[in-house]
Amino acid sequence: MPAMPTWIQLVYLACGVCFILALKGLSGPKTARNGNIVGAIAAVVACLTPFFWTDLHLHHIPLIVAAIAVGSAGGVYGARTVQMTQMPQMVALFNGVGGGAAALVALLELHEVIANGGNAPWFNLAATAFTIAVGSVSFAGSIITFAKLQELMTSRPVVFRGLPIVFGAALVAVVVLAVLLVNDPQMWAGIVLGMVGLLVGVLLVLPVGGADVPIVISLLNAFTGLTVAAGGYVLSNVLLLIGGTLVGASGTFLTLLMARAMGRSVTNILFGALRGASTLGGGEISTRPVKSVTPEDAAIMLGYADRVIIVPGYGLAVAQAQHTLRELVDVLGERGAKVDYAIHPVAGRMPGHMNVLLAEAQVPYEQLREMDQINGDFKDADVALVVGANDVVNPAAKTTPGAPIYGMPILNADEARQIIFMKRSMRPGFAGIENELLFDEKTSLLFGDAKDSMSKLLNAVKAL
Amino acid sequence: MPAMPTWIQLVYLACGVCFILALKGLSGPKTARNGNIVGAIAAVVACLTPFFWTDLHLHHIPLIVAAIAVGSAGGVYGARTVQMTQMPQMVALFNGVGGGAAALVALLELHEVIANGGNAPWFNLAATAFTIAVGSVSFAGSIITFAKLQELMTSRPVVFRGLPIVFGAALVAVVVLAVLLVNDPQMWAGIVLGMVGLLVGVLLVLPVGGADVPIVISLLNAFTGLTVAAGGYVLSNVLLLIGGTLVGASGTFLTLLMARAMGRSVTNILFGALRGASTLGGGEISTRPVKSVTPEDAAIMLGYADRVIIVPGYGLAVAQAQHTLRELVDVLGERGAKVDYAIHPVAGRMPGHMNVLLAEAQVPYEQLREMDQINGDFKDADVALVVGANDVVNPAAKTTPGAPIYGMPILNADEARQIIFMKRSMRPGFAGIENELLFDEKTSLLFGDAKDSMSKLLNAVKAL
Amino acid sequence: MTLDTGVVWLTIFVLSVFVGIEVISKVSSTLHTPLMSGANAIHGIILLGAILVTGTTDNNIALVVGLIAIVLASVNMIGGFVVTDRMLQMFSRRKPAKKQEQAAQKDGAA
Amino acid sequence: MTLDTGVVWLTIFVLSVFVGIEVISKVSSTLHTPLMSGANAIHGIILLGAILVTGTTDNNIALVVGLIAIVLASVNMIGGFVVTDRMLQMFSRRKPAKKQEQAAQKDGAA
Ligand SMILES: NC(=O)c1ccc[n+]([C@@H]2O[C@H](COP(=O)([O-])OP(=O)(O)OC[C@H]3O[C@@H](n4cnc5c(N)ncnc54)[C@H](OP(=O)(O)O)[C@@H]3O)[C@@H](O)[C@H]2O)c1
Ligand SMILES: NC(=O)c1ccc[n+]([C@@H]2O[C@H](COP(=O)([O-])OP(=O)(O)OC[C@H]3O[C@@H](n4cnc5c(N)ncnc54)[C@H](OP(=O)(O)O)[C@@H]3O)[C@@H](O)[C@H]2O)c1
Repeated sequence: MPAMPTWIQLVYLACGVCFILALKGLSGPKTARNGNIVGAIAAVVACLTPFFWTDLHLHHIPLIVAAIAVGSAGGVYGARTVQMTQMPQMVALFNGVGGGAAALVALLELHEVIANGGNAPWFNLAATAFTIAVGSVSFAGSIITFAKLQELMTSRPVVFRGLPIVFGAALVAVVVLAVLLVNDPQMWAGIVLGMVGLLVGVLLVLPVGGADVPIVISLLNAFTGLTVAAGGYVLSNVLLLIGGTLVGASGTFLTLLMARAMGRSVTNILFGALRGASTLGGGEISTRPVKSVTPEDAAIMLGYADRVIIVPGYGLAVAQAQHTLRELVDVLGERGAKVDYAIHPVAGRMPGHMNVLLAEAQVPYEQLREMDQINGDFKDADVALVVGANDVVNPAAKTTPGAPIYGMPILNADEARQIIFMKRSMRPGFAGIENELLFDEKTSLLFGDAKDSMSKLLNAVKAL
Repeated sequence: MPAMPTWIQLVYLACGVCFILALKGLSGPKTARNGNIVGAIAAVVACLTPFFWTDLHLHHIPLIVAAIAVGSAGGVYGARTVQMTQMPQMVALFNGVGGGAAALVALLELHEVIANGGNAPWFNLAATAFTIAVGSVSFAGSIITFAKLQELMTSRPVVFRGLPIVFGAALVAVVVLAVLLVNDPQMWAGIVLGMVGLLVGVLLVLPVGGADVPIVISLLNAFTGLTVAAGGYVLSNVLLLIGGTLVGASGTFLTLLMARAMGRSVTNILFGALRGASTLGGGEISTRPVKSVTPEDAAIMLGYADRVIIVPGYGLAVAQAQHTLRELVDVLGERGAKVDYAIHPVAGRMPGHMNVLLAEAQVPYEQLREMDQINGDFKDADVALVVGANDVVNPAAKTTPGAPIYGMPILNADEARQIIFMKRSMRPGFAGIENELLFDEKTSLLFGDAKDSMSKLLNAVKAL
Repeated sequence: MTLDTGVVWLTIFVLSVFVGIEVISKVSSTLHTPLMSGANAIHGIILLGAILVTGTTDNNIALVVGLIAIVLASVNMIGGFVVTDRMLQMFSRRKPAKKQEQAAQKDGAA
Repeated sequence: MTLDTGVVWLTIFVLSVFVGIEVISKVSSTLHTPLMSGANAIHGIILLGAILVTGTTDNNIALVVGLIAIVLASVNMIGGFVVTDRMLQMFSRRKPAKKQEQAAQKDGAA
């Protein structure tokens, strides 16, 4: 490539600043949308520069434009049609293709280096190898993640005998190939490195249980960021370096934040299954007696309550019952009750996911209350209606030091005068431990798929 | 200078990271001291590198070491002996000498450039001119600030007829000289530029009133940071660039934060006097009747109160009454009263200054309450004891839209059952406006120098 | 220039790490999902790299690989920004509420 | 290296500006004074520059000016860190309190 004109360097710097402003904007509720738009504009502007960089003599312009058009059309289609409940898999997919693109770009750059005699500084080649390997890991890992969440395959941890050994061997192969590549750049080594990277990605994500997948998505997102940063170094492109690093750093930070909010460690999530510890709920179904109620009984409890707090969770998202729930809340509101939603930070399938789902169901913002705001109100609530949530109200987090969720802050649903649980069975939640609250004498269980029972409940309340 | 060895570049980068960590540490109560130490170690390590950079063939080592020893001894002596009340002038002085050093370094670099034929890129010369000019402004401005606060000169705004014209002319001269320097580097132009810079610094600070000086100190601090950053560019030294920029950016941000906490704008502070608006209290002494009490009367009010809130302010610092105050609080505590200090963010002579003063007087941390924490408690207080504070309890900030402090958050001393004001006269506070609270029927005034009346009050309480 | 090329890149990298972490360290958990998705879109800037390598190659296989990379990167970048905007739009749309709500209710939320 | 020297410095400058602002944006007002004084000490790093120019000059006047700069910069740097530490020491010293307090009281606070 010819020397980069100063104006392009300055444009890239400006775009880098826009990316910073975009992230900053995205982290505040009022500025989020503008932040995203600023980032998008900067990205588009940056991608236009090659077409105006005359010394570059860009070839294949029609093909490139066509490829961009195809990709954009696909992206926009996906982005427009995806269900909000499927957001985690969408993010995973977008992330994966980004990682794949980075790996391919690095392979092409390797090809270029070899064509020019293979005399690149060792650090450049190391960065190339890093981009190829980690980009492939990110691609394959994200695709598996997607398949798990989209239920194209089982979401249970997939472990087979010898997995740790295969995984270890693949990691060794990555290192060996990378060293080879640095010493003597060869195309075959790059391609094999990419393929082993794919294998590592698959093996990394297979043993992770469905509920842990969001953490993995966030981690792979950070990986892709670092890959793009390394790609920026390889291509001597400062914007890729800045943009990729920003995402890598903030993504890593966000991953740790999430893991802490769930009371888990990232290594435990990633390697727990390899070490034999199951990361999905054990599924031990309790046979202790519980109080089960009909939708009609539940409707009476709700219909005559003055203060109701809804605790939505993972199961609500799975059942897609949020729209019906919102209708129920409206009806209760019309009957004079004060109703709020208590949002736990890790309720749902990814952090903050409940907020998106309830926003989609057009639940007014004022009814959504964050954990810290609402936790004091439960003691004055007549009914806490727990819909498809479990771990986020499990008192074991406070009382049982050995429990996997011990230390995770929970919603104090146990302080409400009555608790109604809507779930399908006595199976435990993601953490795989019994929820003492289910056996509390204040608790009534309304069994059935959340969407189903919710419509019955709604009708019963309307009939009161 | 010869090419910089890679290890030195990496050391500088590591030191830059330490500066970031230092600032980060300094902004949290638990990490502050370690943060400062990390910064200090990095600075010392960085300053040792020239002695180990063999290709540099550093000359005059004994002289340099001696100069460092002299400067360090002076710095340590000043730092060890300064009274906490004099902290603003100490910061100003240290800041000023830093700015001066930067200006001198830039002059020397200019000399070097000229000796080598004067062929430097224009941007380098512009940065040199910037460093010389702004460094001088910072030096002279800080010295005047020091003199004002140390009462080596009047702390009232000094304005003379034609000041705006002289100031404007000096600014024009700076620009002209800088342009000259960039076009044709000449030593005389640099020296004159420095001298005009000194003049600008003096003229900038002279018209600023004593109470506004802290803002100016903070601003000059940021200026010096930027000067050092520009110096880093001139010397091609990345550590100076990073360190200086960090201080420049955070200092500017801090200045705006402070100005906002005082409900003022920075331009208004700097140029208010030039435009004719006085920035120091008008000093109009009210003749409206007030209730004045003797120390004995005040002692009775305090001695039998169950809940007392102390509001310390600027006058407490001036009078250095904080140690006696602490004794009084201890005695009241022994008598069974619950006593707290309410700390307004801009009470004292610089932001956060009250905290330092009371820490020095060994007031236990638990007794210090920030504005937001304590404001709800005033309504339950038997006595609010206002010591040398005025504007920070002036209800005009809430009630009088035209007042200069309108919109500044204040301490709700007016909600206490009784208010005792310790001040010397009926003169208004810094903002120069009457304080309606002085005339409130719940208010008693205890006139006299705070230290004086405080000892009397202490003895009277002990005698109860 | 007194700095080695490698050190320059390292410096920019290190500073970007700090910016990346500090800038989002105050995010509320409400915004975790859109933030993740927006950050995801930002690394779609690999599209720029893909365009540059594809447009400067003369090898046919490389061209094909490059075009695939461009397609993938465009999906990441454009899709990411669009889906983030769609989510954030939902957040802002519900503020006025009430009237729209009742309208939506009549439409019948299935 | 595809970057111009000027752009490199500009990039480092811009990133440092963001770091500088973000890193202190959560500071509580309690710490304003020590933060200001600590930041002040950091720009004392001009001492490094002063040493470099002074140690590489052969001109006598320049030497004298350089030595003055070194003295000034050392005052800034060393004095700044020491006084900041002194302040922060006071902050931490008072936590255990009570007993020390009464001792200090007997010494008689003048
Ligand atoms: N949000 C995140 O970022 C994130 C990421 C990873 C992991 N996690 C973890 O996920 C858990 C989230 O807690 P949570 O309380 O929301 O969920 P949970 O503890 O996993 O409980 C979900 C409950 O929903 C019920 N459920 C599932 N499908 C349902 C359906 N169609 N209809 C009705 N009920 C249904 C399940 O019981 P039945 O099977 O009996 O119906 C289960 O008890 C936490 O442990 C958290 O650490 C969260
Ligand atoms: N902290 C900062 O960063 C900062 C910086 C710049 C400006 N300011 C401004 O300074 C003001 C601070 O408010 P404040 O309430 O603390 O102070 P203030 O409003 O200036 O009032 C100080 C009071 O102390 C009295 N006083 C002065 N010397 C005294 C002595 N030796 N003994 C007894 N009393 C004495 C004065 O009254 P007499 O003259 O009658 O004794 C005056 O009323 C605010 O307006 C703030 O905006 C603060």
